[in-house]
Amino acid sequence: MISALFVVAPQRVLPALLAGALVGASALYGEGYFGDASERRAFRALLLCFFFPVLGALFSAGWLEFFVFVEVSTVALFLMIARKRRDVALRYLAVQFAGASLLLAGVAGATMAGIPLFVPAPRGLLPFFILGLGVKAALPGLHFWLPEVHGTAPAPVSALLSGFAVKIGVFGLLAVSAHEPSYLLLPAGAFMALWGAFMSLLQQDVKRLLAYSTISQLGYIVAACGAGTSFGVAAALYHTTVHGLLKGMLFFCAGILEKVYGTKNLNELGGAATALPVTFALFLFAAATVIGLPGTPGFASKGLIKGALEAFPLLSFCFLIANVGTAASFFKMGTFAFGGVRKRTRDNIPERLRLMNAGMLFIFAVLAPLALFPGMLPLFLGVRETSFYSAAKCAESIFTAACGAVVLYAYQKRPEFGERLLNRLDGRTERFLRTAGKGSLLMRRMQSGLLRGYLFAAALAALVLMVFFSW
Amino acid sequence: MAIMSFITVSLLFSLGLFTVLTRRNAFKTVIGLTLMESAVLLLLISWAYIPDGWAPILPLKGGGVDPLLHAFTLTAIVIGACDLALAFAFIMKLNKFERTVDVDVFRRLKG
Amino acid sequence: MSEPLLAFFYFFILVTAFVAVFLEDLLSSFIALSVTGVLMATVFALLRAPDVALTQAIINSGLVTSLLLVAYSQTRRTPLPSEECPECPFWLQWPSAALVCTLFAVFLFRGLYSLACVRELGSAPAHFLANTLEETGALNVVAAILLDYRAFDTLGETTVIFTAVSGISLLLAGGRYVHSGRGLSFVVKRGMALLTPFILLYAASILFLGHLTPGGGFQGGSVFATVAILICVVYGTSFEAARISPKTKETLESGGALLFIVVGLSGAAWGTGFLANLSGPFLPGTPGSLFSGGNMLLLNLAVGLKVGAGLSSIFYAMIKILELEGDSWQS
Amino acid sequence: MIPVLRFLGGICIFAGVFFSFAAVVAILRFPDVYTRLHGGTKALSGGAVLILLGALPYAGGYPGAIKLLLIAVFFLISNPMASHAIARACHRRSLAERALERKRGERG
Repeated sequence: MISALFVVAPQRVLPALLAGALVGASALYGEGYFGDASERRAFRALLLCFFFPVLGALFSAGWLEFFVFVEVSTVALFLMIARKRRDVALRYLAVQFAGASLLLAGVAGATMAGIPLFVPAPRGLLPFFILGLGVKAALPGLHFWLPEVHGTAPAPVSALLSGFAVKIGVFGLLAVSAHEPSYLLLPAGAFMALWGAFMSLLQQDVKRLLAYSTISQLGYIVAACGAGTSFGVAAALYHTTVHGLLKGMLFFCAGILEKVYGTKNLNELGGAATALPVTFALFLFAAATVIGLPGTPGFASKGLIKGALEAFPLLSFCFLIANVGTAASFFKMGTFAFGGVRKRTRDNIPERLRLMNAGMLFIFAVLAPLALFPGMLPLFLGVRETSFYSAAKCAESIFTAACGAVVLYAYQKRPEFGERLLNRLDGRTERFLRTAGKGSLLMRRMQSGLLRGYLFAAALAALVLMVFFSW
Repeated sequence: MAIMSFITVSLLFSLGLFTVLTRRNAFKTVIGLTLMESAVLLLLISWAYIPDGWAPILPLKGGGVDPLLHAFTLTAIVIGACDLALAFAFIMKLNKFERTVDVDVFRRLKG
Repeated sequence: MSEPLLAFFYFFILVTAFVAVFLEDLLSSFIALSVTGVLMATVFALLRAPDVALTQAIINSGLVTSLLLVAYSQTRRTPLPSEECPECPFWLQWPSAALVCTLFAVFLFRGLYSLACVRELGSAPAHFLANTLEETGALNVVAAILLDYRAFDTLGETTVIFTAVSGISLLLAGGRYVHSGRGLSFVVKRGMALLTPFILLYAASILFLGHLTPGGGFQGGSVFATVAILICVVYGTSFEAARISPKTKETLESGGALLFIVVGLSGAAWGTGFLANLSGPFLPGTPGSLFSGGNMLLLNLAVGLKVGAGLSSIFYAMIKILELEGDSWQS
Repeated sequence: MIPVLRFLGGICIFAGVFFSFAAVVAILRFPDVYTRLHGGTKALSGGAVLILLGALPYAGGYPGAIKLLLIAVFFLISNPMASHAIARACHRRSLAERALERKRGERG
């Protein structure tokens, strides 16, 4: 019997469209971002190496195909990061493959039981799936790699990572989750939203700020997955799409700032609004979308998620607070980077700035119809929702934004407090990473590069297997 | 008969493995690989043999031996020869850069 | 087939293999390896596998040895690494490796021994033996399996050959070719001129009678490649390059691949599927005659072109650099 | 007739085996390249051809016998040719002289 390798369904097409839009925008942006022609060529090639496995993963019918395609796309991302920072890329690959080995255990079980995607996995396999996919989706505790990698990768690669690579973990979580509320994912989502918003408010590095904001927004999506209703799935996919696109846009924006001013530090930036008017306008739109101001697609998707989580009032409250933090952090980014006086007069605006702005405009063009017709995508996913713009929702959204402004003002009064907190937290993460890196050091020593040594290991392994199976 | 073949096969394979493990000369490595490949071919053919069977050329005068394994072995020989040729090309190319055929020197793959 | 004879050959296979491994002199080990290959071919013939024996004799002990010699003469071996490696980790010293390999042999034998049973034909081989004549019209069952029942695999195999040839050409590209070989002496040239037509005839008979007798595209093509190599060595590369230029070889190889695919597609066009033989547009013919077995003759030709041109291109690519060094080994 | 032929064939094969054995001894015992080549080629040509001739009565019919004869003829052409090429190459590079000098150096 021949079973289909690939399946087409609305919940698969939507992420695929997201991937297509994001990859197209990255290609456009990368043309402007990379100064060197050979860099550009390599980026183009690797972009395709990323795109096609991703499509394969999104449309694959079985878990094994999904797994293989996802890991191939991970390798493509690794190569993209490695062209800039090799050590960070290796750490990314190590973390991802550690997760992948866990995922493989779950995938093996699911494949043997004949369970395809979007059929709830048995309870015994769920821990493997949650841990394995959690590394990709940056669930709390497994998110430690994300800020560093997203912060150091080249901007278009960060956009791909933050816009899509983490979403594929979420896609896997959607595909494995049961049709009932999961009391693991719901609190995890709330925690991620709060933690991410809090940390992003503390950051001084633009890209790390965006990375933590990604964790925060992923919290919304994970919680919507955990709701376990088809409404929740639709809300999660909707927010995935919107957030993926606009996070791509924000990373593009950060990349432009980095290119123009030569720094990512918010304290050293300033006054970019007059220097880069187009970028500033697009940033305003993206920030408004992230915060969820009325009239943006982010408002609709967050409203949908709140609708999906109506049964859990505590969670809704958590998200309200998280939204305040998000608003504060993006106000911070706006005022520090774009507002104020021009701190550095190093206005070497690259010639290819227009191409970079075109990448952002491309995403804007994709997002704009979503803002005008917020009910379109949910309808595509089979959910009819008409009351996007109720007065209460609008008021709530504007209220949280205002609260964010107040929080930022309060934070500004005591900047050294935030810095101290940040240092302490970052130091802890650093220490954790170093401890975790000890294991990989051992592997590195075993990996001597002596070809015969590898063969010896293989022969020994074969011998052990033979001894094991003959008794 | 089969026992004899199995003894030869296991000895030949281990000899090839020993060669690849202990010799540093790339040509010796190739010799070891060839021996391992030969062992596998011998195993396949001796496994295909059936006592009192005839070669698989029609018309048969009795029972025949297993022609399917013969076809596999044939494929394996041709592809093995191509692999070896590729290995020689690699040795020649690496020799051009490193000026040696010592496999321990070829450690550039170390990450 | 007598068991003592087989035991004798097995013993000598092991002895020559040991010699090939433990001799210090590389050239001698190559010769010993070649002898191992010939003995293997004899064993295959004794084990009633004439096709495999032919292939082994031509490719593994003939062509591979010549390639080995070319690669050996091409590489600089100064300083030759000593086999002992004091700075290597202890597990790569010979005692531990010998221990592991001995254990490996013991357990391999143990595993194989548990397989030993009274052998009977599986259902697929029995089917092939019983129905090859009426289903394909060929007499050589192995050729029928390769070119009819599993023809798609053979297409894949030719692709592997193509990949290997391209890889080798890519690796060894770059040096400009200098025609410098003058070839061997007059006696050898005349003798070669006398022998070449017969070798070509032999190759053609192996190639075109592949569906009737042991042989086929792979073996015939390899003999053609051997002829090219012999001409290269005896008359010098410039003569060979003038007679059959690398471009011609490329064309021949591509033509072989194209022929294979066209034959396959004709079956598809007929409506019975890719590489369909008798169910497609091909006729069985009278069994035992040259024009029998449907498309097998054409496929043998295609494979032979591919293998012959491919292997001789490999040799050519390797010897090209040798000539460039100016150190001609033929004089 | 056939038994007589087979008996003669057997004698031929035994003679051929003897010659081949002599060739092996020659290659092992003779001092330098040329003498080894001499012993090897001559004795091996004789040995192999004698074995092929001896196998004629056992070939089972004319087709097999003609094939064996053809093999013998080609052997007679190619074997001297190959040894000629080897000897010539040795002469060009004066391998034998070099080996002799090395041996003398070891002794002295």
